[in-house]
Amino acid sequence: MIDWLIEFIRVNLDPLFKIIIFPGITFIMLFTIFAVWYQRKFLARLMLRMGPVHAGRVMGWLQLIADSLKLLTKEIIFPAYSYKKLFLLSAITLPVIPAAAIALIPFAPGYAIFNVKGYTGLLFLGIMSLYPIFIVLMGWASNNKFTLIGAFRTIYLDVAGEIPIFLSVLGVFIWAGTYDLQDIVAMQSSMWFVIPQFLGFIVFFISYFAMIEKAPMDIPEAETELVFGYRTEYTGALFLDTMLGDYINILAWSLMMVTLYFGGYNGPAIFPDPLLNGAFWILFKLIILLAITFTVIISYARLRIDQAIRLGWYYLIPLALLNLIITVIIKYVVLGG
Amino acid sequence: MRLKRMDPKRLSELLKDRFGERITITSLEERRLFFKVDYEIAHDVARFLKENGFDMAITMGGTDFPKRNVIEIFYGVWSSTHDFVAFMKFDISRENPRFRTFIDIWPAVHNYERETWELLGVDVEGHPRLKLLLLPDDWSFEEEGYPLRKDFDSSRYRSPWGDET
Amino acid sequence: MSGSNDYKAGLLEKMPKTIKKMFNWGRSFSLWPVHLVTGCCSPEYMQLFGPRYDLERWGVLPLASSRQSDVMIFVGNVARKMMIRAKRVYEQMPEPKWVYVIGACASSKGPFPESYSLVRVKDYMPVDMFVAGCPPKPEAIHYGFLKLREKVLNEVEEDGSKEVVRTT
Amino acid sequence: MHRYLTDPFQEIEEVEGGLFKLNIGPQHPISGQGRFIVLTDGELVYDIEVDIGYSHRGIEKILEYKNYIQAVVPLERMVMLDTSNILMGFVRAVEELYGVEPPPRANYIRTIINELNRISSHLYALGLYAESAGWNPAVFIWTTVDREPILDILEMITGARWSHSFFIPGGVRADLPNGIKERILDTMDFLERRLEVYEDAWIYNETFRMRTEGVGVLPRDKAIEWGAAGPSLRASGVKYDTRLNEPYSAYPELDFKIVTHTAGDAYARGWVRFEEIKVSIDLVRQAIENIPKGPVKKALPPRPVKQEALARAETARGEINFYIYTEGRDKPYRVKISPASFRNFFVIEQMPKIQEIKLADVPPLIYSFDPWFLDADR
Repeated sequence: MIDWLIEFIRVNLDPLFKIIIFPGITFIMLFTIFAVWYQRKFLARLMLRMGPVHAGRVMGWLQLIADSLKLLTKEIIFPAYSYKKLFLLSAITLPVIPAAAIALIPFAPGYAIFNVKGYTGLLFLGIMSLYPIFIVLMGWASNNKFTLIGAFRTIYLDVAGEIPIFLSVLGVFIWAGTYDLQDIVAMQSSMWFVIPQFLGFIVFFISYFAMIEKAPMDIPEAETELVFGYRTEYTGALFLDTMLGDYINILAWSLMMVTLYFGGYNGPAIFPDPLLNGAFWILFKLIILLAITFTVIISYARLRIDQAIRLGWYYLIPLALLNLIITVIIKYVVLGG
Repeated sequence: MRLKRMDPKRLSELLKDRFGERITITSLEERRLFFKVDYEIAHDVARFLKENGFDMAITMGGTDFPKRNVIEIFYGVWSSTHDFVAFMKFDISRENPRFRTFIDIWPAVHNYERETWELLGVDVEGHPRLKLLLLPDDWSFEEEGYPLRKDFDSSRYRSPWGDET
Repeated sequence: MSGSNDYKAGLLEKMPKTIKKMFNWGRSFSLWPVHLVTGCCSPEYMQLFGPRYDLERWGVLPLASSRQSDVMIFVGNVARKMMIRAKRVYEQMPEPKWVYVIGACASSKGPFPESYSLVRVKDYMPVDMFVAGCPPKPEAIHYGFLKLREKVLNEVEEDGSKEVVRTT
Repeated sequence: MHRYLTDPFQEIEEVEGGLFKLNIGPQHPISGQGRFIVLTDGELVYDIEVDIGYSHRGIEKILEYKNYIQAVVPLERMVMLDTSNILMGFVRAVEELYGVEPPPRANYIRTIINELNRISSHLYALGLYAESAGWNPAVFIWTTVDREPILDILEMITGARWSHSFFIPGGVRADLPNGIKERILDTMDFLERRLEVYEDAWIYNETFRMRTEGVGVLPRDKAIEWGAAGPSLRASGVKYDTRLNEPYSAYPELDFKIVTHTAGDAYARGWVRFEEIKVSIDLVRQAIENIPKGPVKKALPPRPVKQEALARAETARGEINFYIYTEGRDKPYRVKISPASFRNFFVIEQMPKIQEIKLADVPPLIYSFDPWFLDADR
């Protein structure tokens, strides 16, 4: 019965299903809600607390629904002397960017929203590099000193984090010999790229925190200095929107890490259907990765912006370049292409 | 310059030698020396104390004496060398309360002098930042007066009980 | 003063009762207090978010900014100088919003009746919940939050239905 | 540089030569009941001005209406975390006025409560300090739960978690309850275990040291000149602690050392606090082991024997001193309180003059001094 249903969907409603259900809007929304809940519960356990309990009776699973319902009906305030159109539009556009990048990630062999062959890896990086621009616009349009400093810090952090992360991804491209994400995942069925690209993975993992703007690199929204950073002035539904953008950004980068280094959808077949199997494994890896991320978030103090830039330029970029050289030597000299 | 460690008694003798009759030792204890000086020599005494190792001001304030018609200003200074407190007091007139600042001698009294200015209504001449420190922004000295003066009326601020407003 | 009610009514008035109930449920589980520390009950208020009392179980998440919060909290005594800013913070908060007063000082000047600097919150803004005590124990503040939650859930208006949670 | 450009509210823009005036507080995650006006150029800080008075209550005026027993209640509210140490200064001043020495058992009970309060206050301060350095609130939350056993003990002894009103001139209100000794010793063991965890996770954490080492260096001579108090003074290498320099309560009979550090930076100030917790644990153990038997309070004579007294005590934030002038009634004529935070705020204001500070350094700088606004405001 289920097989038939999946077959029916695949034949008749494939593009629509992908965009609306999985891995499209519904999946992204649900996973974002899950990720916030997961973070709150996970961090609470590390702080010896319970986290949300009573909303929804079982482990507070409806907590984020309650928060969203409340935020949706809150008043929306436009600060005085703010650039209202930009204030609104940049916030609305923010979640779209990482969501568009997720369209390129394969969830099963030959199964991605934007199902093309070719330069998808580069396209992913290109789309994701737009994300900070909208943060800067948000911070600038709010007419608030805290948001403006947050926006500037985003630019600094972007310079410190984006170059090493792109260089480390380049190592994977060279190792795989292709820019295509689907090919890259397919090549990892025998060995995950985290083993040959371990140095690159280290660089990716550290820069990852700069890109998702979480501690120890949550410098743009440094709570103790800048309240909420660039999103200080957003209220109600718009605040929900910016938080959504934040977590979809985390989702996109985490998916990218799983895809590049941990074999994407590859895994032992426990479901007969390749889509179910791929989705299961990718989500499984994602949840483990998020747990590691949250543990790192709680374990370190925030770096200063100059320390973050120094980390990026003095350590990460040389490491990434070293990784490139080693990759080229091993691939073309030792293994002979 | 290395100072020789002394006790309050020795300091009182030194002060007597230097300033003679214009200084009155009111109380001499194991770790305290309370004394009273004329306002005219207060700064000289302060400088003398500073030279003799009394480097950290630990308290400063004023007391209102309507009966004697004076305001008494006091400075408490601790010495990191001698490890006791010298407590200097002097009187200024209540009608025209003003004295020159001691910031150049002990910078730490900066905020104390500001506080004395606003709570006691004493004009501190030469102070770089005489503006409200503790009192609310809408405080009016004409209507509400200076809180630490003895004629200040606190009863007007007493809140009514219960729900009456 | 009545802005709070207007907005609540304006947005949810025409909706069916079930939808209204659903949104009220959402609000009741998501009361985010603003971080405005006015007085000395703050250590006790902080203990509330620690493991022993853990108010986050009820969805109460202490937030940094006034723009995203729902509950204005007065933690302890409120001086005149602070009240000017507190009013401003209250105006910055988006509707709907509630005011929760913790401690005897903020309610009635507590142990400082003759103080020339303290004021009572109820003279300046509508208050939804008082908790007495100096300082109130975390259990009491917790109970006050639950009472406030009930108020939000059942849409009790603040006029004429002030509740005082008595402790000790 | 325009140094003192304050107005009550931040206007639309007040940029002078590309300088920002940032208002940190009174509604801000790191500000307590105060405001820090930070003059910045992007990330560089040129000036910090501390605006206090947001919780001013006029305690000095209120005390003029109260007799020495009634004065205990408003005074305690100055620092809710550290009520007994604050009260210690006042009680000492009154005892000096009346020429009364408390009984030895009362002295030991006072010492135990003082040190428990100090541990609780230092834990709170260190938690906030970690949070100000950009930590996720985990450390702060840990300190809240580690404070609870101390608060339980205090509740057993005095009947209140924070505001004990337990010290009165001439002794303490009541004797220790039964079974408190085992309870205290157990809690001290528990705390020592927790401190080991803190050392691993936090005090010697690399990112924490990166953020705080070399920030806000306060040289020894400046610390004395500007009047820094308490752990801030000791972190600059001044060997000064009122508990030893002006012995009171049971401290002269107990064996302990002053914790000092020579670096004088923000990390050193935090480190001194952390080590002082260990000293306090040791002191509590010694005091509870050696506590003598006897009465716990003494009646005051009808008239004070002295006219004025200056008493000092070491609170968790530093020295507090009380100058009391009386005209022989049961009420003080004038009480001058000079708390530690009031002095430390002045030091914070002076910091940008001697060292380059970045915007991200401001919260750790402020919280390394452990400010408590109600303390400064009175």
